[in-house]
Amino acid sequence: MKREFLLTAEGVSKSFDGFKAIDDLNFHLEKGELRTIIGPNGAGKSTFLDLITGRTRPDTGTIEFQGKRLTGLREYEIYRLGIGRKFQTPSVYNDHTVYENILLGLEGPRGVWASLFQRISKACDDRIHEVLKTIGLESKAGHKAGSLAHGQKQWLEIGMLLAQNAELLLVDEPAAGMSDEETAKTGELLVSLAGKHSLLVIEHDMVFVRQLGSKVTVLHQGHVLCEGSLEHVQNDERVVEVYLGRKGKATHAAT
Amino acid sequence: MKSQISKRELVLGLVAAFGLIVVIPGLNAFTPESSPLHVSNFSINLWGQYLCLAIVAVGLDLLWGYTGLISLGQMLFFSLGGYALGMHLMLKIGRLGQYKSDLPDFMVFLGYPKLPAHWVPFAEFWFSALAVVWVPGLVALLFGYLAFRSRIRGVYFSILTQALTYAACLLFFRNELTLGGNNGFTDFKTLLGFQLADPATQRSLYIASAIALIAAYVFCRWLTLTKFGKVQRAVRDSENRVLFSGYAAANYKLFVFVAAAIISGVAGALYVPQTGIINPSQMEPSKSLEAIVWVAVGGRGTLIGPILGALGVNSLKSWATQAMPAYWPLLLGGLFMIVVIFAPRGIVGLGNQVGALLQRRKSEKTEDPAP
Amino acid sequence: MEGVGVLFARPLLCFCGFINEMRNSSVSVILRFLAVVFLATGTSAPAMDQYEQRARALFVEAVVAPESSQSLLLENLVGSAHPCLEPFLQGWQREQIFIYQSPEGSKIPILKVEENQSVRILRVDTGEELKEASGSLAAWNPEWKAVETNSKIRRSLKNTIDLLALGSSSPSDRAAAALKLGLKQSPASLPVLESRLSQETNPSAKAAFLDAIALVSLNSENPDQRTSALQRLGESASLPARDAIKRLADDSTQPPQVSRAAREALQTIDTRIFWIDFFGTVFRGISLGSVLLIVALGLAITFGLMGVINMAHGEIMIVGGYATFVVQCVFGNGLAFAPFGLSMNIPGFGFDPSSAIYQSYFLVALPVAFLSAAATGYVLERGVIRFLYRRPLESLLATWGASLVMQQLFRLIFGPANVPVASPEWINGSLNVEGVLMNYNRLFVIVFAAAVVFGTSLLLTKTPLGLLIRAVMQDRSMAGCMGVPTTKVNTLTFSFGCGLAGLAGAFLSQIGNIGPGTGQTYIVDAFMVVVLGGVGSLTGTVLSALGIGTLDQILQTTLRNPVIGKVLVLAGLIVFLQFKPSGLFSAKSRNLEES
Amino acid sequence: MKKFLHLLSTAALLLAGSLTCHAADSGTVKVGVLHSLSGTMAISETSLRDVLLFAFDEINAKGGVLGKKIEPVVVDGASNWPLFAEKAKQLLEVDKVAVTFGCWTSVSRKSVLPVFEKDNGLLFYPVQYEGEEESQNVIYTAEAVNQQAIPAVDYLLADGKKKFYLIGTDYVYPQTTNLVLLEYLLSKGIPIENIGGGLRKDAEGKVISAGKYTPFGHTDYQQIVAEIKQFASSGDACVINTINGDSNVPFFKEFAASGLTAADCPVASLSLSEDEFRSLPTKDLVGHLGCWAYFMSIDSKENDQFKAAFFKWLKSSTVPGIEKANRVTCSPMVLSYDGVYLWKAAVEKAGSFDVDKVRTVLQSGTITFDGPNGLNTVEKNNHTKKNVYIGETKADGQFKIVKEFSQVYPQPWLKGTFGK
Repeated sequence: MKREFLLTAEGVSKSFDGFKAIDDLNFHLEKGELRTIIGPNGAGKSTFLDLITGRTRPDTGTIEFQGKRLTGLREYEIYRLGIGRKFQTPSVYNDHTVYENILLGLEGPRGVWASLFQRISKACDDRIHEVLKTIGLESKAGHKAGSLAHGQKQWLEIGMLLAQNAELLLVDEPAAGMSDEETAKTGELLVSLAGKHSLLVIEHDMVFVRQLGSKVTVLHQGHVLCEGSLEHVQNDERVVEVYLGRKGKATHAAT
Repeated sequence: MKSQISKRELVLGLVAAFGLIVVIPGLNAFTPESSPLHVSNFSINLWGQYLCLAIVAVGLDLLWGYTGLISLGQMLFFSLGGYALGMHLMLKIGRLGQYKSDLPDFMVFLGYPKLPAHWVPFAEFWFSALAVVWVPGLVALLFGYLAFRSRIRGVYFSILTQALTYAACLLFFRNELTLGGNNGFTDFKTLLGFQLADPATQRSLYIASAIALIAAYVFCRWLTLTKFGKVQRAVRDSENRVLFSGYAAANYKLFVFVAAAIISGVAGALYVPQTGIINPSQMEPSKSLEAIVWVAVGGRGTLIGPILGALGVNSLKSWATQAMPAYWPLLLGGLFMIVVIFAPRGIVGLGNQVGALLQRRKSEKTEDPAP
Repeated sequence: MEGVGVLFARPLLCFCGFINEMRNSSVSVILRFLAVVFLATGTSAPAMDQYEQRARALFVEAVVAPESSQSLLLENLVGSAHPCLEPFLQGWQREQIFIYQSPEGSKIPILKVEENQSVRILRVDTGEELKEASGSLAAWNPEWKAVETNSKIRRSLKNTIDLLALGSSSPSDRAAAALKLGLKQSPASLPVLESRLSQETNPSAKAAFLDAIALVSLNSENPDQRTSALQRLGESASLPARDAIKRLADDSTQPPQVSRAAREALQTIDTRIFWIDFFGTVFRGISLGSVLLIVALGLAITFGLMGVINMAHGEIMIVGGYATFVVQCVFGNGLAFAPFGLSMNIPGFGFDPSSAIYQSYFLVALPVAFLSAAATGYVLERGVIRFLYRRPLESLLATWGASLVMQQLFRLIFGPANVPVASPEWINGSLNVEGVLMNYNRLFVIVFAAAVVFGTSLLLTKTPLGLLIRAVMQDRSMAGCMGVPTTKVNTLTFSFGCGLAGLAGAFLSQIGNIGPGTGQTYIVDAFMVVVLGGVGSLTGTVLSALGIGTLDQILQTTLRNPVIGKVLVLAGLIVFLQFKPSGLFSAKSRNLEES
Repeated sequence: MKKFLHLLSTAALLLAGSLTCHAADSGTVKVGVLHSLSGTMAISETSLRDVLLFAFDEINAKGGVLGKKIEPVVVDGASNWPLFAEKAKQLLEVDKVAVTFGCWTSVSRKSVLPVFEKDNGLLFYPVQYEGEEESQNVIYTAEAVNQQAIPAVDYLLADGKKKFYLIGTDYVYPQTTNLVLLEYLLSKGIPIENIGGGLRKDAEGKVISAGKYTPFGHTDYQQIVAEIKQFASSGDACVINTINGDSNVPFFKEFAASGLTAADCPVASLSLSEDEFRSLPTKDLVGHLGCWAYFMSIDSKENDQFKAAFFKWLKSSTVPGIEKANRVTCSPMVLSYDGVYLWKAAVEKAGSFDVDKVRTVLQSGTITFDGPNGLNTVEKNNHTKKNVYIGETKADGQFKIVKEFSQVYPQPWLKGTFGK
């Protein structure tokens, strides 16, 4: 009998103008698991997130979340099932204050009418400040998000995910453009979230991946190359071929 | 725009409202013509019309300034509102028309034997008053639903709204639509039993327009205070993020679009009895573009801007079409180009122009490139 | 006497050129024929035979008679008409017959024949050139008063010419003449027709004569004759006869076999009409589509490729139109106009309107239109649009302002009225395929559109410039990094798009009017075409243009209403975009998905 | 605070703007000119302004009216109908003009009508129109349907035409005119199937619209011309054309291109005068018919004087942006001109500018003016009796007069008068 997964992708393919971004991808994520996806550029990492979050639709295959079929749902519907996403390039509302950004992310009713008559309760306010504390932007609550530094925007976006309190967090290159120290903090944060939430992290920075110390999935040309602990993966010769192989060739050329 | 109402803003608002609703009509009613303070019936009527146009501008700003949707078909809803009330006014002419007939004149000389069925209920004021709201609302709802659900946005949305009003314009020009064709409706006599020719009636219409304008302003201002307002501006700035924060952006847009349409519809209904005519030329695409000019010149994204824009540009027009007809279009066009290029925030925004520009540059870097 | 023929031939030949002016090509052919005849007989021309003399005499009598009795005299002339009168009858129709008061005071009617530069004066009575007493050729004298005509006289003239046309050399003209005569349905014309028929050799003309005779005998007392006539007309499915047949079909007093025959004939004719309408509609659809295509092509570049919403597109088109107008004037007698109140004057070459060189002004106008529009586009791009590449919506607004300004500038320069652009003769007239009319100007538009599209796609795909353009349009910043001079390319592309618009304008001047507001009438359609076609796809633009055009025409015929069709098309478009929000053909890629 | 100051200052400014004071100096009388000097109708209406200003100068040069010089107040309707109403209000309520000359399109007239009736103003309307109207505040110097369309049809009938194709722009003038013509043609024994363009019937089968209608600025006449070609194939056909302005160019180009000529199928155009010909390729129109109360080619002393004086005036005119090159005169211009003199005559007879007094005199049927178009008489029904001419277009954009109906009595109410 087949185990219950939080997120399962089976036989998913997607191509743009003939270019196969995702090719017969099979992927399973357990509840509460923290998973890191690595892979060279164009391996289809971001496209995979697009497919999960409904930004694009797969040509073939199915994606299920808690047994619910995601394919065909619209972004906000998928979100409401409990899937939050942080983009590769930080996307926050530059014209809104940091506080408002979190407020917009905050879990709760999303309907038009609700938004018209909803008041900001004490509880919400506390929750927002709590989140702001966790991401260390409390001092900037009143500032426009547009005025934040790149790293801070990343944090803010993560903050919005926290506020949303989603079941599954899709985090695309959270550490990009962060100082080592910030990166470390981000790592801790993500690790601490695992268990309560399930996380799917896409990352290049191997140091960061090691810090996460999670199970790793290597994507290559749109399908899973191999899966396992970081060590296991790094010793897999196909991976070496894909990653280091090039380097190897390069060194040959050099000599 | 600040998300709290400051005391000062409140006071100023009340003063302005008082000035518009009480003082000016008062000057018209209770001062002798000779006195320098006197406001002539002519200017009251003219102002009434401007205020109606200002209402449209406010609605348009709600769309453009706050939601980032440029509708090039706003005057369509204005006209629909106008027609809805116009039908009532036509029926109220009764036997006072050229033909002394129960039918509206144009039906007589187009040889209609009796009133078409869809005209009948408009004899009731309440019915057409409702129609003023639901007809534009419904059209906006249908079009908006189709447009937003298939993610038509940006320039595509603008072009489609233009096509919509253009198509409507062609349609209303047809006489077989039984809406007066090119002549439209005119020669109105009474509204709710009051003689439209009577200065008092015109004054009341002016006051009604002023109240409507302030109501529209208050509504939009309130909207900006709610969470809705925040989502609305979020949609404008980064729609994708909104979607991935679980908001059905389409519904929010639809709400705003319909609201703006209804606002315009009401404006149209108030406008018609004051100008005394409604016809399809109001739906010509250029008319809606003019409305855009008011907002752009006044300053979008601020609610006071569009009002000033509408009043300013129109009084300028009134003056220029007389003083320098040959150069008026040059003036309007040139003014518009300059504003769009160098003062995207309009006259109101001129102050913090530089800052705004820098802001814009930054934000665009991160935004998705719209095709 | 030998020279006479030649003498005639020249003016007559040059006539043909001149007559081409009127869209009555049959006439010109007749004249060519006559000219040839005269050349042939010229060598051995006997003295004018008595028929010719009589004909001329009668004609002169008619010319000098008071206006009231002129048409009557002309009717008498019909019986004894003679080919030699052809040019003079034609001349009178166009008020080219004048009265020359000879020194001895007698009125001599003369015909004024304008050759490219010189003027020749022919005596009506002799057909020879008018000579002074001295014997030298008389010079043209503007004092001479033209013999006026009115529609009544022109009709009589026409009848005479028609009758003469029965003997024309071109079968098609003989056929046309026969039918005209037949439609009059006067028994009097039967003998003429029958005698002609007996001599007729050309099958199609024969058929026409038979139809004509049948038409006439529809009125005969003998029902059998009527029936056979009906059957005849049914077989030939003659369109002109329809009314006459219908009359019989509706006439209840007719004996049964007649009315049956009538109904059957009507049946066959109506089916033919149906097919004519059908193919006609398709053709017109394609031609309208081509117009839309030409109009939208420029947009497909500026909007489709560059993402600039140029609301002044229509006005830029009209720049091309005005350029065409100016070129035409320069070929003609120049142009006097008052830009901003100060009067200006552009001198012209003063070519004769009928001359081939004048006729070819349009070919010169095309490049001029392209360049002037492109130049305007250059200014617009440098002055306005370059500030707005990042703000497409605002480019829309600013360019609308520009369009207002341009419209008013047109008014101030060329005046508020439309400017008259006369189409060259060679795109007038129409091709008749089995009753389906294809106007040359429409055929021209189709060919023209095809050529322009072809050229554009070549430029975009095969030339280095095209490569650059596409590179920049795909990704400005990237191309910039790769050292592509993006600003230059932007300007070039935009100017090129505007140039195409200019061509469109030059073209519109041939089928529509050119005025300050003309641009507005096309702008919405143009945008629709591009949006429907899918941004950045030439193929899409072509298909959507042709599609919209044909659909529009089909709806127009089926709904018998020129507007509802247009409205439905617009509505249908909005619905269509539901299913394909990015148009028929859209360059599908992640970039677009993100927007 | 700034915003509010903005508001106040604008408000003040606007008030000031609309509160211009109007102390008309006693030596002059204010007269309104209400035409579109911009927008689509400017093409036609600007000429009317010109001729009116000319008439005023002419009169002022001869000492004015009742010793007062005419002071024209020119306003621009901008082809925008609500604006027409606004400007009319301004003329009557702010400038307090004694009389107004203006309007071209029916819709502009209809939009100002309530204003004139409310403020009891006096409007002289100079352009051929559909009739079915008789306001106490309007003097119609224009051709009524029986002074233009009917004579044209009579001429064509006399010319042996048996089939009539009706085509027009879709607005009230063509619609109404064609309905009248339909009744008239039927009464003349033309079978209904010989009237082309299509009929629209209501539920009861009553014809409510005859003819083919295209919107303003329509450009694609292929389909329609093809239809006409078929319609005319059996001979003796003609077209009654009430297409307005611009659209005539594509129509006639298509018409000519499809090989139809004035000889096979003449087009009688009711909205094309010499002034429009300036912007038409007239060679496509040679032989086609026009029908007006005035042609520039009328050969009379008055007309020659009028033309000479007008062109002289144009040369010296200082009106900004006025066209001086290749100008012509046409019926609406001359009927405007007549209007001015008819008003002058009435005022002088009444000895007052008072609208009511002037109206009574005008309606006495005794006010006449012998203008460039012959004798004009204001009848009791506020319309004028005048000559009607039929002309054939010539390549030089002039008309050759082929028939004259002298002193036709105006009948604005024609519908239903011909019976079946």
